[in-house]
Amino acid sequence: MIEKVRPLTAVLPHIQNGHTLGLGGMTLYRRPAAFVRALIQQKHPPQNLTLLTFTAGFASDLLIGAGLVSTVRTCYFGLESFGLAPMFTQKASTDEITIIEESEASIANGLRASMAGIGFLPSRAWQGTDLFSVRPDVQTVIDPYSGERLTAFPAISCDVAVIHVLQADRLGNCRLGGNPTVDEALAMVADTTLITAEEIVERLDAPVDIPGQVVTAVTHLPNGAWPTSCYPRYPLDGEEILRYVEMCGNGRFDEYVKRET
Amino acid sequence: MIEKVRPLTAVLPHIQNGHTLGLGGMTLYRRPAAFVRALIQQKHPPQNLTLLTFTAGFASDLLIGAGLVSTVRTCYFGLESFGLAPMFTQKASTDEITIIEESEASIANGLRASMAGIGFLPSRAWQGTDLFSVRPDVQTVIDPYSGERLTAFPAISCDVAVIHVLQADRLGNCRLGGNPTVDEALAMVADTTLITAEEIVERLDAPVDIPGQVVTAVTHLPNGAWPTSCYPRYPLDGEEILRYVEMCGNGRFDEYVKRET
Amino acid sequence: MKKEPAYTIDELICTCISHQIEDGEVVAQGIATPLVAAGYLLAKLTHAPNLTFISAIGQSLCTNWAPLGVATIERLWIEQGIVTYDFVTAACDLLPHFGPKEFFRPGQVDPFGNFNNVFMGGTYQHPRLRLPGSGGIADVTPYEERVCLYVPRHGRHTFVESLDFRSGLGHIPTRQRGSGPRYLVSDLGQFDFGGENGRMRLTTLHPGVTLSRLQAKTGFPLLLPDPLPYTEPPTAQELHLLRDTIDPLGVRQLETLRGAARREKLRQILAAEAGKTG
Amino acid sequence: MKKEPAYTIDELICTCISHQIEDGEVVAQGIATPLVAAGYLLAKLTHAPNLTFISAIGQSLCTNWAPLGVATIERLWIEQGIVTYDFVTAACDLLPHFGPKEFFRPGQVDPFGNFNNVFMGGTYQHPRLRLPGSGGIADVTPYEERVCLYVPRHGRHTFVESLDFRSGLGHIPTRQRGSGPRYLVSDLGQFDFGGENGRMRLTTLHPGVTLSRLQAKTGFPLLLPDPLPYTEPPTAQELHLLRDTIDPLGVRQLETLRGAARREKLRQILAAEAGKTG
Repeated sequence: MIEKVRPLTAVLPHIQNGHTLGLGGMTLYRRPAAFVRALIQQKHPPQNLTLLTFTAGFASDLLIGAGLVSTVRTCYFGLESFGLAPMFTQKASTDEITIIEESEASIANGLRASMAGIGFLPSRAWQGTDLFSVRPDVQTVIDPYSGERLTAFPAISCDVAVIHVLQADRLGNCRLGGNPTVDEALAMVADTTLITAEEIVERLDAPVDIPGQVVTAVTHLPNGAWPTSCYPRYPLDGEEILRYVEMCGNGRFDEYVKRET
Repeated sequence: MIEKVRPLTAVLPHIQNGHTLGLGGMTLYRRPAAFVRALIQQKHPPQNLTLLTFTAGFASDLLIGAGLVSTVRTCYFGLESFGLAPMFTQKASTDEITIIEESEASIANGLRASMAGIGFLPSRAWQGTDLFSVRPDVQTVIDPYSGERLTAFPAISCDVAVIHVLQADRLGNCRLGGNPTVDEALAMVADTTLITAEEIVERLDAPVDIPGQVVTAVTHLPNGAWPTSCYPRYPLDGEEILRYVEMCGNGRFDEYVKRET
Repeated sequence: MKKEPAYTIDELICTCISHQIEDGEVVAQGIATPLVAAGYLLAKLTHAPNLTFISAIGQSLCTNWAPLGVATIERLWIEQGIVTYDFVTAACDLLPHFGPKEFFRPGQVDPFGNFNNVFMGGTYQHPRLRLPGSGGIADVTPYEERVCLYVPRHGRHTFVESLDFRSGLGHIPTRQRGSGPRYLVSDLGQFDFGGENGRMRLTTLHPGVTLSRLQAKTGFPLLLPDPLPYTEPPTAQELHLLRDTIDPLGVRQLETLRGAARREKLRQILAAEAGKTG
Repeated sequence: MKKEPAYTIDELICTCISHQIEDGEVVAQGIATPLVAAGYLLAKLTHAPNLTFISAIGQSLCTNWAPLGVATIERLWIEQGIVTYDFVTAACDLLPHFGPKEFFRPGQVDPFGNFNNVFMGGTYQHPRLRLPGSGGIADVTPYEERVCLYVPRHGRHTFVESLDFRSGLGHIPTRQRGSGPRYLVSDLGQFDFGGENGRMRLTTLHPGVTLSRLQAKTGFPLLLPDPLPYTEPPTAQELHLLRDTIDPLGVRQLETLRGAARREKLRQILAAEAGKTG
């Protein structure tokens, strides 16, 4: 048996300066928040990360606020009914971060192309919009049957993905618990896939959502998604997210992050 | 509630001369065998069908033997350890049927393109093989990022799909029971999707495999896959398949089909 | 003495959304759009019992439903889904396949229903206000036939002659497929895009709204009907369903409130939810 | 008095397949290939405990296993899978992603490991013998690195100088990615493709096979090693595992038997399975 359980201190160093870091979950659900806090609170946290995440929310905003991120790839960055993501919104108008504008289709097709090992996948998305003006790298391709011009979404790669899950076993098999987001694909395309899990069991039965074959290491982090949710174990902690929004609004991000140690 | 339960006699007429008929399941597993027998035994069965099926086996061989099929689209036509499919193998060397040579990737990508409503999907499959010589319709496309030549598998359409399932409810939601094959995609792309079910219940709980939204009608046909399997309800009936192979080998296909009435 | 209003603006918007839904349709809803969710559910409980929802949260097809929440909304969508897809499948295969009707909330919208959820003011590199992003809007608006819009706070910052960025495709001559928006509802009125080249037209003014107020809050000249009809207010049954059955916590109001008032409402909802589940 | 053979040819082929497997690999297997399944399981139970199987039947990733069957084989793969994919996902995403090691059984194979499972003799429109088709062979051989072949009945109809159709891509100069076959085992010997331009070479002759018999049954001149080694026979432990643990019913023999003998073996297996489950 290939034992994959590792302590948090052993997996944090996987994330190096300049890496593309993929975060699992979406907006306020099943985000690897505890891992992100630990990453920030290291003595020498990694710098110039490219943050890759389907939709960005609480955990992503922490990374931005703490200055680890130089580039953002996401299709939505916000806190749902709790409003704009405060640190992202502040820094997005500065030169501190570069945004690689994405959409659901560009990330979904990019991950799928990457899984299949091909350079692109075609789609009707983006045709006619201004997205091409801010993504001059994105090419088009002609459907050889109809002559229709389609968007050729490029494959997306990822150095390290961090995904919080409900349950994992010692082989790295994971159960997401509902709300799968794009985590199955993200786990597959990342060079290194790190799992933080509410619970680690000896061996999960079928069906799992992420097979251990694509997992590098599993770390036990109960409440590891808090204050985002980990269905069905706990819902999002809205009071805590409000507190975050209000502290950031008062310029107290550093204090908020410190308090969490 | 949109009630979708229909008797067999009401759904058989959906299949008309010249239609592309998709069959669910694979080789000897969860094939709509009872539906196929009923289709053949009609007074005026449909003619010149194009048979579309991921892998073809027992039920497909019945359709070929009975002369309903003029064109075959599949990536494998055989009876696994029971040997070649006798009627297909006989007629494949004649002018009676035309074969549209497929592979796993051409059908999978074709169905997926059709689901997405686009004309093609790119793949590394087929490059360098002779498949293009027998499928001159299949084009290639250049990856605009790497310059690599990829196969552009065309979208596959289907007039009527017939899929046998373990359980269905009155709204058309279906549970396949395991061994999903390509049936979820087939159900989605077909203009008309007919389900035959071992069991019909008032309402299935989540998760289902095929949502009722893509289902036209559901017909109660217990043992409807026999002699192919319907996991976990019954395994394939190998003795019956051997009997079929031996009768066909002795030129007694018509007698075999008649006996089944 | 001030007269108690028979309904609030969020309720009127929900009712207008509900009236745009036809029975048997597949409808999609995005992130943090409780006015839309409440409107869809109102349709389901009145004239559209065979409605199917595709929810962004949980990526499921749902025919069942449950009352709205904030902290509980994920649970609701996950548990009501009859089949759940991962979001790669949803974005690549299912949304293009079903081409659902969907209500989007634009950050900016132009007279032809093009819209923007990426940034407002300044430049893309240095925006005055960065918005959350296009989500799936830039994906589906190029091909969907049944796009609708809603604006909870009608104003000149939203209704603009010219967009800062077009992430949602409206009525433009070069469109290859699908259609620009069919319909828009704001807190001031209802609109279609039946003008020349798909230009926005007022179809009804909400009760109590004056034309001059509407035009003052719109950054371009509006095409007007003559005579000027008013929006039908919600019926007693619709109000009852919204208030007591679909959304007793008032989650829908989060889209019409701002700043401290919105946070206060959030706290109330969260407390009520905690009381229920704890 | 005839000497009882210590092992049968199916057992030798299974053992050779097993020896090609490395621990930790992902291996795939096609439809009706029990020799391959038995070989993989033998590897798993000896030197490769961390093997992962991708099964065509059930489309699952399996790390567990169960003894082989015919009527029961679907149940086995479905129930051993830790995660099951639909075949669209498997063919489009997973097989390209994992690029598993896989053993294919060619209808024809040429000296450079190109092979054919579509038709033999005549023309494509009017073949002498139509074969089942290419399955996934034409898909994965253009990019996979670890393709292997096996031929249960070595003969000139299979080992041909020139194919009637190339559905499996071998060692050809125009190949863009991946590799032609690395290895081939038949009932007569083991082969690699280490000759010039990837030409097939005999590496070991099976015990009891003469070189002249091998060459007579091969439709092209073979590159030969000097001196000529013989294949290691199965060990007692390997034979025990194959016969008593992996495949007590002898399903693997279905690939080496023909016609009436194969049907008779099938009946025996089906009867034994019915006895167990009934």
